[in-house]
This record gives sequence, structure tokens and C-alpha cells, in this order.
Amino acid sequence: MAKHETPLLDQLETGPWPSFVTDLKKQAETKPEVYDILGQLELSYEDRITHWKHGGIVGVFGYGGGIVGRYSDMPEKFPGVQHFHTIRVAQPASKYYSSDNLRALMTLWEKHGSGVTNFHGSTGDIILLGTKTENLEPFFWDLTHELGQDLGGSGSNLRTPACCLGSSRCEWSCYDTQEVCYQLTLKYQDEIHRPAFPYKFKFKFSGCPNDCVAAIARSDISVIGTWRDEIRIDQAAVKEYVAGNYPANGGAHSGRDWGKFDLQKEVIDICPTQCMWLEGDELKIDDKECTRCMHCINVMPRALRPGAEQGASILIGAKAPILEGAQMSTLIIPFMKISKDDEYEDLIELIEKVWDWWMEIGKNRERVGETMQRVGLPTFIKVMEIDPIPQMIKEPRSNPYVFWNEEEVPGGFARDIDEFRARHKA
Amino acid sequence: MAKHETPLLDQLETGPWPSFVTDLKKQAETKPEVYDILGQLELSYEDRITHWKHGGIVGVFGYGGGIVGRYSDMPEKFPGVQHFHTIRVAQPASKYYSSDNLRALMTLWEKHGSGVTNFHGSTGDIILLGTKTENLEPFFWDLTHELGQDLGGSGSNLRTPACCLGSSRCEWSCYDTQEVCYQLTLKYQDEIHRPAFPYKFKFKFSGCPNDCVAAIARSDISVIGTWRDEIRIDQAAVKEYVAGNYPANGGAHSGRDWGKFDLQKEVIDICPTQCMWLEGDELKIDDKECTRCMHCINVMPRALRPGAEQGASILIGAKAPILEGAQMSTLIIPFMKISKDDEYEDLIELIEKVWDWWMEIGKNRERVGETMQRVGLPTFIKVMEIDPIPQMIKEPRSNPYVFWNEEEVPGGFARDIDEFRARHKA
Amino acid sequence: MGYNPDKPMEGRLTDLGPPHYEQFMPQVIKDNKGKWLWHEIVQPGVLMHKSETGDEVYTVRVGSARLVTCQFIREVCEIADKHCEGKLRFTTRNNIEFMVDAKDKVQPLLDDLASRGNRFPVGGTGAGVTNIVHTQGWIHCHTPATDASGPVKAVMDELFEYFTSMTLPAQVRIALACCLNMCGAVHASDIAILGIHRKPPMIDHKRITGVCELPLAIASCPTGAVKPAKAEVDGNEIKTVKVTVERCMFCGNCYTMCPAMPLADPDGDGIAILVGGKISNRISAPKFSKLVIPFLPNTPPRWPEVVEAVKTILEAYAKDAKKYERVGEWAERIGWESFFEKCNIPFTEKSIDDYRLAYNTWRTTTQFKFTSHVK
Amino acid sequence: MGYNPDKPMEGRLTDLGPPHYEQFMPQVIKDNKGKWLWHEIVQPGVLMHKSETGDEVYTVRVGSARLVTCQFIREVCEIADKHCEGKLRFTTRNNIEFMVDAKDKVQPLLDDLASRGNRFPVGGTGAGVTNIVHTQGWIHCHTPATDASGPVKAVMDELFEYFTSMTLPAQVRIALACCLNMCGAVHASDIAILGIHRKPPMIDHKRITGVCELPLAIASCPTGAVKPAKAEVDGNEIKTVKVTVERCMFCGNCYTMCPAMPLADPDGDGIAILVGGKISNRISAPKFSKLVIPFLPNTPPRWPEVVEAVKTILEAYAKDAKKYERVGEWAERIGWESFFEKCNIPFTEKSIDDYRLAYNTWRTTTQFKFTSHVK
Ligand code: SRM
Ligand code: SRM
Ligand code: SRM
Ligand code: SRM
Ligand code: SF4
Ligand code: SF4
Ligand code: SF4
Ligand code: SF4
Ligand code: SF4
Ligand code: SF4
Ligand code: SF4
Ligand code: SF4
Repeated sequence: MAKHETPLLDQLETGPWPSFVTDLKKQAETKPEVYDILGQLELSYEDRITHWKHGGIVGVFGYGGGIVGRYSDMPEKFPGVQHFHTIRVAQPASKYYSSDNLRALMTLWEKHGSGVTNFHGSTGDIILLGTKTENLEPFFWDLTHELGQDLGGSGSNLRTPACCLGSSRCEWSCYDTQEVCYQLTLKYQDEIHRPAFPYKFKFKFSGCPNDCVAAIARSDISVIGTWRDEIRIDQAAVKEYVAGNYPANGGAHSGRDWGKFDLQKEVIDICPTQCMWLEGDELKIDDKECTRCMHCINVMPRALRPGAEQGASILIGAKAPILEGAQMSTLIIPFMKISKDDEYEDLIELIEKVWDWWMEIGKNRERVGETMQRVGLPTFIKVMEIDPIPQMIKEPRSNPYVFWNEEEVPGGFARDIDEFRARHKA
Repeated sequence: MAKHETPLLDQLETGPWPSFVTDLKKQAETKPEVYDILGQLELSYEDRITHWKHGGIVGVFGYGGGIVGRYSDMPEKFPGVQHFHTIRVAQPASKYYSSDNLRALMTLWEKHGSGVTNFHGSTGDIILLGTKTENLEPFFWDLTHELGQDLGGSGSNLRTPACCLGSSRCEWSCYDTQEVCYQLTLKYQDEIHRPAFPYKFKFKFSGCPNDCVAAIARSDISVIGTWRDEIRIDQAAVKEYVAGNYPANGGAHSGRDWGKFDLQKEVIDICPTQCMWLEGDELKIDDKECTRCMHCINVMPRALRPGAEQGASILIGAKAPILEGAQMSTLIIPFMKISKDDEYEDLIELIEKVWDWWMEIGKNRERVGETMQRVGLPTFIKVMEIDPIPQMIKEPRSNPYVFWNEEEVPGGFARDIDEFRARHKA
Repeated sequence: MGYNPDKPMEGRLTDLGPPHYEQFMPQVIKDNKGKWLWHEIVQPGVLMHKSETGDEVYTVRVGSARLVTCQFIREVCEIADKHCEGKLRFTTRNNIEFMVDAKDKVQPLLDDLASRGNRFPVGGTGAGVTNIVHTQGWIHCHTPATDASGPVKAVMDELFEYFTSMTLPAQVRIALACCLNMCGAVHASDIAILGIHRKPPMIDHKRITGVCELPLAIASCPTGAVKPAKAEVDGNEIKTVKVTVERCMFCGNCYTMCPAMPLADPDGDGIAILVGGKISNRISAPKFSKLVIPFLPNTPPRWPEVVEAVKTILEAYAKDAKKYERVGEWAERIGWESFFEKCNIPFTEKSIDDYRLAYNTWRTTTQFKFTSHVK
Repeated sequence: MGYNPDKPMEGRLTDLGPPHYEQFMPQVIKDNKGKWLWHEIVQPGVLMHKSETGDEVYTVRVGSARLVTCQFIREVCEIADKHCEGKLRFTTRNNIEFMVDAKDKVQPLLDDLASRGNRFPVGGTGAGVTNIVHTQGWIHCHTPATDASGPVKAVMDELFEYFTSMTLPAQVRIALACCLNMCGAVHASDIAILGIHRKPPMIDHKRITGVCELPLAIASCPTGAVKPAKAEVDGNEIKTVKVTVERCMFCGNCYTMCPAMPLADPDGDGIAILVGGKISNRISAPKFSKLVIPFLPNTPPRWPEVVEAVKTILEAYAKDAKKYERVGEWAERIGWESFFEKCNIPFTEKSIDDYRLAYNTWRTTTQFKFTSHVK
């Protein structure tokens, strides 16, 4: 494989942001198929169109996911990328790595693949971009035997779960996102590797309502930390903020002169529930009214902390727009303890109930959120055996179209028209 | 027709609110069929069900509307209401009356009908409740010849237009609601009386965004007054309000001690666009930001008035829930002059364009708002030849599903697959 | 003269439209139209409008049952003749307005009204409860699921103090419709009383052939529950329809199109309560009413359950809302979970939307309040 | 050893899952997990977290192209070995984080990073623009309507100052997805760059028989535009499909199901810009992004129209929004009509929803602002 001219791509080598072109060129020096990647990409830049074909089904024995097949539509011109499958390798929780581990993985990938990767894919996997069909099994062997690592998900199965860094480095995490993510990933290896679902399914775990792993927008089950008691206040620290001794919002706005910190304007007035006030110089919160939006805590991390009775809200059904339009996850369980002590019993019970039902009635390529929409939220919670509560909705229905069940109506549905006509002449 | 026992209804004769039962009983003394009304209603109170049959088609020659047929399903028991059709008489604009006129109408109704009425029906007509088929023509003759009055609408036609009292007694009216209501009612007599539409169609006219005739919720074309220049401020009067010399909101809250009037809290802080502030003791408004919600004006009628460049917003498509769910009207024309000087030219042009289109493509029993939903707002404004503007929507679409037209796309839609394949191997 | 049935078209007058409004306006109104400067509610039920000419008009607003009679209207005329140069008007909510052009004419008018028992209650202005807009019910309509005038009387008797005072945080508009057709603005009222059916239509096979166009009946059903069918009537097979009851949401549209499909029933029918709608564009945009109590039984003549429910909601609102805050604005500010708690209304799955645009009402945020609903 | 193709199942290991995270955590993280008390961004790109044990961890966040190579990761490892006991992490937005357990270790690390040219820019914290989450584009996917890494590089070059500073009213999350599948959170980003197709699929009748299940292709279309059809191939009539182009909204779902229905096209494809989405529950609930620019052409290698559009929106926002206000919160506060005006974006009917829940986006109030759009 020879170098191709890449005048268009070369223009992406300038500028302050790291250049993937420079990087690829350097990698090409030791992995010449990367010249073909660059060459084909250059052709796409000229033609303004992709040169990849629809992927066929490729994979490793016994797995139905983890590999995405890919072939060039210009194989003669770019033989190095004739096959160009990606491998999804499951990432460790919160994406911490040791250099030893990464280096070993890179060595494997240079051996079996193109040497090009994504750190990370949008779902969270390590994406190894580009290898031939015949390399898949050898790579998988080495990955499992040498590194003790495994593939992630793809296809109609559970996708590799992901989490924010949680309590590993964040003061706000209301449960250990890493541990539950890890444990459930292990528990559901079968569901990750062997497609048995109507469509893909995703878990994501965020430690608090800031939702740093974007769970509410991208996961069929979104577990988002929260608390049910009072925000913990350090009044002395509040005073330091007011005095201007601590930077607002942990310094997140320090690049611009926004004037002196104003507790009233920046916190109390913006609180969406208006549940805060000053009593003298004491900050008060009516926690019953608080919806735990995190704003005040974000602004004053040294003075305020989430309450101590911690857990998570469980929301279900997020997805991208294909087909019926995008959905955010919907609040189904306002508060659940997420604890290793009971091996995540409640969460697991819920997950499996959702799966059992969805596997039974979900249509092909129907995300669980769409199934929920199709049957209606009342039916969904009924089959989940969850009591209806107003927390599940923004507002009550505004149409009057209630489906009553026959048992709810005295006398049932069956009536005798003749008897009716006896009292009501037609 | 004899008196019936009405023990249930009799219980509605007590209490401070005027009793329709007492009233009906009194009327029955001179119009004995009213005993049958009371009797049948009593039976409904016992049976908890209506005793009226589905109305047949009855009317006066040449009209397809104005009469609603009605028959008792207990005609033997209540012969006085065997036929019990209602007549809808078009009300004068804003429902002003002289006692002469009302008395003449009552005399007619006692002559030809039951003597029972509604002042008014929900659409705005005078509703004359209960007469026989054979009385319809004689009544209509007398109504037109003696009183010079006419029926209102019913069926799939234009319904009797209605308006708030407008400038006749309200300081906020931005156009003469009565006059346009009257003129259009006259202009469209044919559309009111001879059903030619897919379904009913309603106009309502409110003089300002307070919308005292509930146009936005109940009319296919809602004409709601507004202005496009600055709110007129009398700073001296503002000071009087601040001093507590004028009652807030025209005294509407005077039954409870809400404390001293607080301009900041009660007006400036509640203004939905936050476009007001105090400069010293001068009240300032950034009118570009004002959305003319009326709140500040409502609170300080002696200090603030709508601007002087007045007109109306035109909103289209309101309706009750049957079938697809209720709709409020949608803002289509943000600002239109409504003036007798040009004989309401622009408004009439719009109305007729809507009708022409809806009569052509509206389905049977499909309100124009539903037709708009079915074809989509972009298509609706296109056929109306109205430029799209962001004022028509609350927010831009969040799905990416845009229907592009072939002309908009360079090269059009037709492509040659073989040519494509030459560049993209399958 | 009069109508001659033998020559019905002779001398016929049509399309006259309504009389011109101006002839009915009191002189002070005529003189000052377009010139009004400001107004003030001088006492509950009494408005004063001031013109730039210096003129004033005093309006006395009087509650009315709406379902009235000729003799009642005559009494109204008599009052108008006595005090108001024989002029009067009705409001868009069926109240009567008597107008006088000077302050000293107000008290005599009020005294006269007061002398007539409960027939002419003065009120309905400002931050109170004005007349309930309503519909026909059992007095005239064929599709009602409840009565109109009866429940209205019962509710207004109970809320009477709010009609004659202005003690609420804002105006509270109550409406009643006796079926889902919602003849009125029940779909956009602070508190709405709505007649609902809960049994699917019966099919009167004996009658259907004569009175229904089957395709129209079938097409009428928004959920597609009405299907073509066959039945035997007097030994002959006829074409008719059947209803898939699981898909029926009791809207009554099929009955509107086909008299042989009645659905009213003493036990099936009753009342749902919706709240939080509004019309005005003041502060917040117009809002739909939302269903909070799915069913209360029909209990004539005074519907105590309905009266109680309306009153409880009204009073919870009166106690908790801020000045100028409408019922719906209040519920949104405190959150609907708090609304249910504060009004002591049990939450049921019936309040969760499952119709066309339902997804928009699902809660897609972690923001919520811990009410007693959360175990 | 290694894989033996003759005995593929012998000694096979499966379902190992990911390695346990703990072995990869720096010592200070391991020691203080669950004990962190507060944090501070000490300078753009550098966070300090304080533990109740008194420990501190300093995190240096570094931008990355995401599309990287083995040799790049080796360089990252080298840095981690030198400064961070050989540990590091990646963020949920593809930045790299190097952590040290003492303040005095920060500057040497920063100096080292700075010495490596543009490979390791420090930033991405607080009220700035962090890394653009994105997808494959022309580097790997078969359905893209644009490239991913190229436009991202072009935009980040232009917005670089916002990556290394914290001068915006709030964080601004930019995302790119190369087709409507939206692999990422484009549907909920402050500014979203979205590849879109605008030509309906071609039908490759020659290929369709072998590669497609026709019923699946037909069922795949959300608007029902794909219909069964017949065609002649090499003189034989075959079963195939056709597309009703008026109903096609170019979603590409049919192509996902059937490789014989390609829709990409150099002139048809391009980029739409959506704005105002968010994920966090802070102050306001999560929001979807909204389409404000329906189409910009694909202009490799630097997509100047797209870069310009993103920058213009960002700067209009930076100038006008209040502290803590996200892009979508700002647009809602000022009103979308003002958004279009302030960003100088022409409004087109393409921004008006006409899909399933469209009615909810119509403006059903008289509240609006008089912008230049109102003639
Ligand atoms: C690699 C990745 C993009 C990336 O560059 O990071 C990706 C790539 C593809 N996605 Fe995705 N998706 C990727 C994360 C996502 C996400 C984000 C997430 O998981 O958090 C989403 C949005 C969230 C969601 O699931 O709704 C996403 C929503 C889709 C969809 C639309 C699904 C929907 O219900 O709306 C499709 C279409 C499909 O499945 O047919 C899709 C389909 C695809 C396919 C398989 C293309 C196809 O039509 O079959 C792409 C293969 C590209 C290739 O050649 O490698 N991808 N996809 C991401 C997976 C990497 C990883 O495992 O870490
Ligand atoms: C008399 C009146 C109620 C009243 O007590 O005041 C009334 C009575 C009837 N309405 Fe109505 N509607 C009346 C105002 C309304 C209004 C209010 C308005 O016009 O402002 C509405 C809601 C606004 C709207 O148009 O959407 C209204 C929405 C309906 C509907 C549902 C229409 C829809 O599109 O959702 C129906 C059903 C139908 O047309 O089949 C309906 C049907 C009916 C019928 C004709 C019953 C039927 O199924 O055919 C009722 C005849 C009752 C009778 O026996 O007299 N009526 N109807 C009102 C007309 C009096 C008048 O002319 O002044
Ligand atoms: C007489 C009447 C118009 C008519 O043509 O008949 C009328 C008259 C006035 N309205 Fe109204 N409104 C009338 C029905 C309405 C309606 C329609 C309805 O209720 O069906 C509305 C919309 C209701 C809604 O939003 O749900 C209405 C919403 C308002 C508002 C907005 C109040 C709010 O807080 O949202 C104002 C402003 C105010 O009260 O400060 C208002 C203000 C006024 C003023 C002060 C206007 C003026 O300067 O004269 C009038 C006296 C108000 C009062 O009584 O307190 N008027 N007003 C109607 C009296 C009905 C009745 O008998 O009670
Ligand atoms: C490292 C990371 C988590 C991880 O597991 O990798 C993270 C880390 C932190 N986030 Fe985050 N967030 C991270 C992605 C996110 C995301 C997800 C995303 O962007 O895809 C969100 C939701 C975005 C959205 O709403 O659209 C997110 C919304 C927040 C918020 C809410 C900000 C807001 O104004 O809405 C905060 C609170 C704050 O910044 O004050 C927050 C706060 C924080 C804090 C301060 C938490 C803490 O106490 O340590 C961390 C440093 C913030 C900073 O860099 O300014 N983090 N954060 C992610 C860094 C991404 C990056 O490389 O730039
Ligand atoms: S989601 Fe919350 S707990 Fe997790 S990293 Fe973000 S701020 Fe911390
Ligand atoms: S978390 Fe949000 S809702 Fe709760 S007190 Fe703080 S700002 Fe208010
Ligand atoms: S709508 Fe406006 S103009 Fe008409 S009566 Fe009401 S407040 Fe006056
Ligand atoms: S009319 Fe409404 S938006 Fe305008 S200034 Fe007054 S309160 Fe504000
Ligand atoms: S609401 Fe229903 S029952 Fe009542 S009058 Fe209207 S159509 Fe008849
Ligand atoms: S009542 Fe409504 S839902 Fe039920 S069958 Fe009739 S039309 Fe259909
Ligand atoms: S967004 Fe579309 S084109 Fe881009 S990677 Fe995902 S599926 Fe492929
Ligand atoms: S691109 Fe989408 S809308 Fe068009 S035919 Fe294919 S599936 Fe249907």
C-alpha cells in the first residue's frame, strides 16, 4: 500500500486543535494500510460522499455483537481497507486505565488491526477501527487470553453500560456508579453478546442530576442519583461565598468578570422552585419544595451538598429520533436505593421485568420507549406492577379520553337494548 | 298538560343562586307545556339519564341551520314536549338589548314556543328552547317580519359570530369588535344559513389579549386585539398606585388584605418577559421585549394603556376535543389592521382563502384546525401564501424529519443507480 | 298576516342577520364608545368606567341561571326600564349587566335588585367566581352524561360567597359541559365539570338500517372501535356494526352519527373534574384543563360529591396561591404532585394521558417533589 | 499459543466483561473514593478535588481528536507514566484526564503537555466549549451524510479560545452526528451539527433480491413511502420496491434495512444545525435540540459555512445570555423569534414541525415579539 496524495486532508493539519490527519499519517508509517484509510477519506472529501459499503454480518463464534462489519466500495483502489470492520471492546467503568493495560491493548491492535481507534465510541466502548475478517478470531483470542478483556455490545442486545465517574472523583455522586455499572455489565454478559431483544437496549448511570453521562437522553434505563432528605448546608461556607472568598460554581465562570457574587440573584432567584431564602445571613431551604436540580449545589460546592439519604431515580425509554422521534427517559421510579449490599436487587428486578415484557411484545426494531408510547404509560406501569403516581408525568392528561375497564363500571358493559328501549322510545 | 310531582327538582328551589326550577314553575302557570318539561326533567333526575331522542332534521325552508330538532323518548307521558326543537336566534353584537326588543321577542316566543330560553347559548345565540315542527315557519315569519331579526347558525356552516364588548365599554379594545362582528355576520349570512362546509366554523372577536369572549379556545378564526407600538404610560398615575391611592387591578382583589401594593413584586417581577424596571420612580418598559400579555395594564389601568398603533392578531383552528383532541388557535398573522375604512379587506381575504382551501380538502366533520394538523402547518401557510415566521411557533421542530422538495435540491431527486454503482461498488 | 302555509315562499324574508347593535346601547355607552380611559370595581358586582369625556358609566352585574323564561326576561326588562333607559346587556358568561350613567343611580338599582329575593344576585367581578358557563344537559340534549343546570345551581349555591366577593388570588372560571363535545370552554377553564360516559354504545340492530349510514358510523370512531358486522333481525340477516369494547373510550361520537348506538347509562355516566385551564394571555399562555378526578357519580338533585370536589379544590387554591396566580399557574408552580396532595385528591392512572400526544406529558426530568405518593 | 483455527472452540474464553475499574484508579482516587468534599477549577482545564481526608487530586483535562491511533495512545501512556503513576482516564466527552496528587505536580505536567505541539490542549472545563462529541462519518460508516472528524476539527480550530477559557454564560455542549441515527446526544445538545440527506433512496433492482428482505424494507419506512413493486432485471420480472418520493423525509431507515437503497449524494447531503438542547436537570428540565438551519452544504475540508454558523450562534449567545443560562434557556427566555433575529438566521418553514407531535410546537397564544419577521 502506497501513500496517496491527500491535499484536502492536509489542510486539516493546521490549527490549534489536535489533527487526526497528522496522527493517522504518523501511524501510517508503521501500519501502511492507514495510507489507504487516508486515501479513501481523501476521495470522500473530493466526492463528498462515503465510500463504505453496507456492512455484512461478521463476528466471532458464539457472539452476535461486538463487531461491526465494514467494506470499501473502492476495494481495488484501496485494498488495505477492503475489509475494515470495527471491534468494540468493553471499557472499564468510568474509563480509568493504566498505561500497562492500554499499551498491551495497542500492541494487540497493531498486530491484528489497523492501529486506528476511537477513545471512545459514543456508547462508551473502546472502538478499534478497521480489521479484516480473518483477524477477528485471533484478536479475540488474544484479547481474552492475554488481557482478560472482552468485547462490548452491538446489534439487538444490551449495549455496553456506561457511567459517569461517580464517587471516584466527584463529591456529588449519590451512589457508586462504577460498581453498579461493573456488576450489571458482568451479570448481563449473555445479553450483551447474544442478541435476543427486539432492538438495542442501553443502561447508563449518572451519580446526580447533572447527568454527566447523558443518561436521560441516551439510555433505555437511566439511573440518575438523587437524595430524599435535606441538602446539607455549611452556613460558614455560605458566608465565605457571600464575602467573595470562594469562587462561585467552583470557578467555572472565572474567565469573565460577572461582578461580585450575588447570592440572591445567582442562587435564590434562579432556584426553579423558589424554595430558598435568607434569614439574616443564614441560607434556608424548604427541602420539601426542592426538586434537587443541583443548581445551588453547583454554584456553592463548598457550602452545599446533596442530602445523606441517597439513591437514584430510574427513568426509562430514551432514544435517538429513529423512528418515531427522539425521546428522553421518563421518570418511573422516583427513588430507589442503589446498594451493593442487596446486590442491586430492586434495580435488577425492574430491569428484568422490563425485558420480559418488551421481549414479548416489542416489535422488531422498536426501542422500549417506543413500545411504551405504543401501549401507553398507564398500561406500561400496570404490567410493571408499579402504582401510578403524579411524579411520572409533567401534568395530567388534558383530553377526556379515558379507557375504563369493564370491572370498574357498575353493571359492566353488557346491556340489553330492548330493556333500554322500554324506557326510551326510539 | 297537568302538573307533575317534582320532589327532586323542588330541592333546587332553595339556596342563594337563582333557581331555574322556580322560574320554570312560574312560567308553567301560563305555558302549561312547561309542566311537561319539568316532569321529564324530574324523570331524568330519577333515572339519571336523558329522555331526549336524537334530533331529526327540522328547519325552515331554505335554511340548513338555526334549528336543532329534538323529541321526547316518553312522548305519551310528556306530550307537551313530544317535539321540543330549539331555535337559535342571532344575538346583536356584544349582547346589548333594549327592553322593547326583548319583550317583543318574548311575546313571539310565548306565542310560538314554550316560553323557555337560554340567555345565551355557548356560541352566543339567543336559544329558544322547545317548540313543535309546525310552529317553526310561523315563528320565523314573525321574527323576520315583525322584529327584523334572523336565525343563527347550526350544522356544518358558519356559526353566529360573537365578540367581547370591545370599545363600547372597555378601555383596552384595540379595534371595534362589535362593528367587525356585525359586518361579517351580515356579509356571511349565506354561509351561516346554508351548510356548505365540511363541519362547523366559528369566528370570535376579542378586543385585547385578555380574550373575554374566549376566542382562542373556541373559534376557528380568533381575532384578538393587540398593538405594535409602546404601552402608553402615565407616570403620575404610576406614582399614585405606588402611594396606594389607586386600587391595584381596578379593585379586583379588594376583598382580601394582600398588603400594600408593591410595584416591584406585583408587576415588574411577574412580567413574563422581564422587560420592565424602575428608574428612580419612573416606570420603564422595553417595549421591543414586551409580548403584550396585558398583566401590567390590568394591574394599573389608570397608569398604563395599550399602544396607539392598534390592530389584531389572527389565530386559527381552535376547537373542543372531538375528535383528535382539543386545540387552541394558532398564531398565523401576528398583526393585522382591523378597520372599517378598508371594509376589513385583509381579514376577509384571509377568511375566504381558508374556506376555499378547507372546503376543497377538509374531510367530513373535520374542523379546520384538524385539517391544519393533518396537512401540517408548513403546508397550510404555503397554501395560504403566507410567509413562514417564527411567531407561528413556540419553538422550532426538534425532530430532523424535513420534507424537502425536489426543486430545492440541486440535481433533483432522479438519479441513475448504474452511474452510482460505477463509483460505489455494491 | 303572518305565515301562510299555502304560499310559504311569498313575501319571505331571509338573511337579515342580527339587528345593528348600536340601537341597543345606552346613551352613555354610545357617546363614549372608544373613549374609555380606565375602570374600577367599586364593590363586588359594580364596575365604574371613566371616559376621556369625563363621563362615567356604572355597571351592575347580576348572576343568572341562563336557563330562564319569558317571564323572567320581562322582569329584567322592567328593571332596565326603571333604572337604565330600558337598556341592558348580557355578558359572555351569561350574567346580566345593568348600566347607569351616574353614581347616585347605583344604590336605587341595587336596592331594587335586592328586593327581588334570590333572583338577581350582584357579583361576578374581579378575583372571585363568576357565573358557570354551561350547556343543556337533561333539559334539552340527547347526548348528555349529566345534567347542566342542576349541578350548576348546586355548585353556585355552595360557592355563592365567592360570587359576591373578591377574595381569591385571581379570577376563577368554572365551566360545565354535559358530554365530551364540550359545548363551551370546559377544555380551558380553571375548574371544569365534565359529563362523561363509561359504557360503550349498545347497538340497536332493529333500528340501525333505517336511521344510520353505516359507513359514517364506522368512520366516526376515532379509535376504529366500530366495525361492520351482521346481525339477525326478525329472521333476516342485516348489515350492522359492532363495537370492540376494549378500544372504546366512550366519546359518543358514533352516537352523534348514528341514533341506533345509544351509550348513556345511569351508572355508567357521571362527572369528571378537570382543572388548571385558562383563556387569557395574561402572564402565561392559554392552557388546557387537566383531568384530576376521573369520575364522580351522578347524584341528583344536588350532586354533593361534585360540589365538594369543586369546593375543596377552590379552597386549597385560595389558601395557597399567590396574588394574580390562576389555578393552573399555581398547580404548575407547586408541581402537580403537590396539587394532588394539597387538594387531597387520590392520583389514579386515569390522569396519565394515553391519547395522541401523550408523550409530551410524561416527566422526562429528575425534578420532582417528594410527596406522600413516593413510598 | 494464540488462536488455532483448526480448533476454534478449544480453550475459548468468553463473557469476561470489562476489567474491574479499581485496578486502574490512581492511588489518591482509590483512597478517597466517596470522600470527596468539594472541587474547584483552578484554571481552565485544571480541576482540584478536596477530600475529607485532606487529600487533594489535581486533574488536568486535555482535548483529543477521539479518532486516534495506537502511537498516540502510547504517547498518552508515556505522559501518564511520567507524571501520574501510569494512570489516566477518559471523560464521557472523549477528553483525556491526567491526575496528580499534589499541587506542585501540576505545572511540570502542564509544561510537558505544552511541549508537545498542538497534541494536548488543556481546557474543556466550566463555562466554555468542551470537546465535540461525534461519530464516524466518512472514516467508517456507510450511512453518513457528512464527515465527522473533519467538521469537528474545523469547528474546534475556530472555537479553540472557548476550549481554553471559561468566559461563556454556561457550559456549551456541541455535538455532531453524521446522519439522523444520531449516534450521540445531538438531539439534546446546546449546538448540534447534524448530517442530513435530501434525496430519496435509489433502488438497485439488480441487487435487491439478494440482499434485502422486502417486507422488512417496506416496514422500515416511518411514513409508509416504501411500497412493493415489480421491475425487470435482465429480462426477468422481479419483486422489488418503489419509493413515493413526496412522502420521503430522507431518514435513511430503509437503507439501514436494505443495502440496495442507497441515498447518499454529494449535492443532496449536507448539514443541519440544531440548538438549545440540554441534558442536565439543572434549573430547567432536559430539552431537545431544535432545528434552526435546515441545510448547509458539505464543503470539505473545512466546512466554512458550518463553522461560521456555529460561531455566530455561540457569539450571539455569549453576548446576550445571563450567567448560568444555557443556550436553550436563553432562546426560550428571549423567545425564538428573537433568537433568529439575534443570530441573524433566516427563518424558513423547515423549522416548523410537521411530524407526529407537531401541534405542541404551534404558538397558541397572542404573546410574541415584534421582530423584523413581522411585516
Ligand atoms: C460507533 C458509534 C458511533 C461513534 O462513532 O461513536 C455508532 C455507530 C453506528 N450506529 Fe449508533 N453508534 C454509536 C452510538 C450510538 C448512540 C449513543 C449512545 O449509545 O449513547 C446512539 C443514540 C442513543 C440511542 O441508542 O438511541 C446511537 C443511535 C443509533 C441508531 C438510532 C437508534 C434509535 O433508536 O433511534 C442507529 C440505527 C440503527 O440501529 O439501525 C445506529 C446505528 C449505528 C450503525 C451500526 C449504523 C447502522 O446503520 O447500522 C453505526 C456503525 C458505524 C460504523 O461503521 O462503525 N445508532 N448510536 C457508537 C457506538 C460506539 C460504542 O459502542 O461506544
Ligand atoms: C346549544 C349549545 C350548548 C348550550 O347549551 O349553549 C350546543 C349544543 C349542542 N352542541 Fe355544541 N352547542 C353549543 C356551543 C358549542 C361550543 C361553544 C362555542 O361555540 O363557543 C362548542 C365548543 C367550541 C367548538 O366549536 O369547538 C361546541 C362543541 C360541540 C361539538 C364538538 C365540536 C368539535 O369540533 O369538537 C359538538 C359535536 C358535533 O358537532 O357533532 C357539538 C354538538 C352539539 C349538539 C348539536 C349535539 C349533537 O351531538 O349534535 C347540541 C345540541 C343540544 C341541544 O339539544 O340543544 N357541540 N358547541 C351551544 C350553541 C348555542 C348557540 O348557538 O349559542
Ligand atoms: C363583561 C365581560 C366581557 C363581555 O363582553 O361580556 C368582561 C369584562 C371585563 N373583563 Fe374579562 N370579561 C368577560 C369575560 C372574560 C373571559 C371569558 C370567560 O371567562 O369565559 C375571560 C377569559 C377567562 C380566562 O382567562 O379563563 C376574561 C378575562 C379577563 C382578564 C384576564 C384575567 C386573568 O387573570 O387572566 C381581565 C383582566 C383583569 O381581570 O385584570 C379581564 C378584564 C375585564 C374588564 C376589567 C375589562 C374592562 O376594562 O372593562 C371587564 C370587567 C372585569 C370584571 O368583571 O372583573 N377579563 N374575561 C365578560 C364578563 C363575564 C362574566 O359575566 O363574568
Ligand atoms: C468528567 C465528566 C464526567 C465523566 O465521567 O467523564 C464531568 C465532570 C464534571 N462535571 Fe459534568 N462532566 C462531564 C460531562 C457532563 C455532561 C455530559 C455531556 O456533556 O455529554 C453533562 C450534561 C451536559 C448537558 O447538560 O447538556 C454535564 C453536566 C454538568 C453540570 C450541569 C451544568 C449545566 O449548567 O447544566 C455540572 C454542574 C456545573 O458545571 O456546575 C457538572 C459538573 C461537573 C463536575 C464539576 C463535577 C465534580 O464535582 O467534579 C466535574 C467537572 C466539571 C467541569 O469540567 O467543568 N457537569 N457534565 C465529563 C466531562 C466531559 C468533558 O470532557 O468535557
Ligand atoms: S453526574 Fe453528578 S455525580 Fe456524576 S460526575 Fe457529574 S456531577 Fe458528579
Ligand atoms: S437544588 Fe435546585 S430546586 Fe433545590 S434548592 Fe437548590 S436550586 Fe432550588
Ligand atoms: S377582551 Fe379586552 S377589550 Fe374585550 S372586554 Fe375583555 S379586556 Fe376589554
Ligand atoms: S404587557 Fe405583559 S409583557 Fe408587556 S410589559 Fe406588561 S407585563 Fe410585561
Ligand atoms: S355538551 Fe354534549 S350533552 Fe351538553 S349540550 Fe353539548 S352536545 Fe349536548
Ligand atoms: S363511543 Fe367513541 S370510542 Fe366508543 S365506539 Fe363510539 S365513537 Fe368509538
Ligand atoms: S450518526 Fe449515522 S452515519 Fe454517523 S456513525 Fe451513526 S449511523 Fe453512522
Ligand atoms: S429514507 Fe426514510 S422516509 Fe425515505 S423512503 Fe427511506 S425510510 Fe422512508
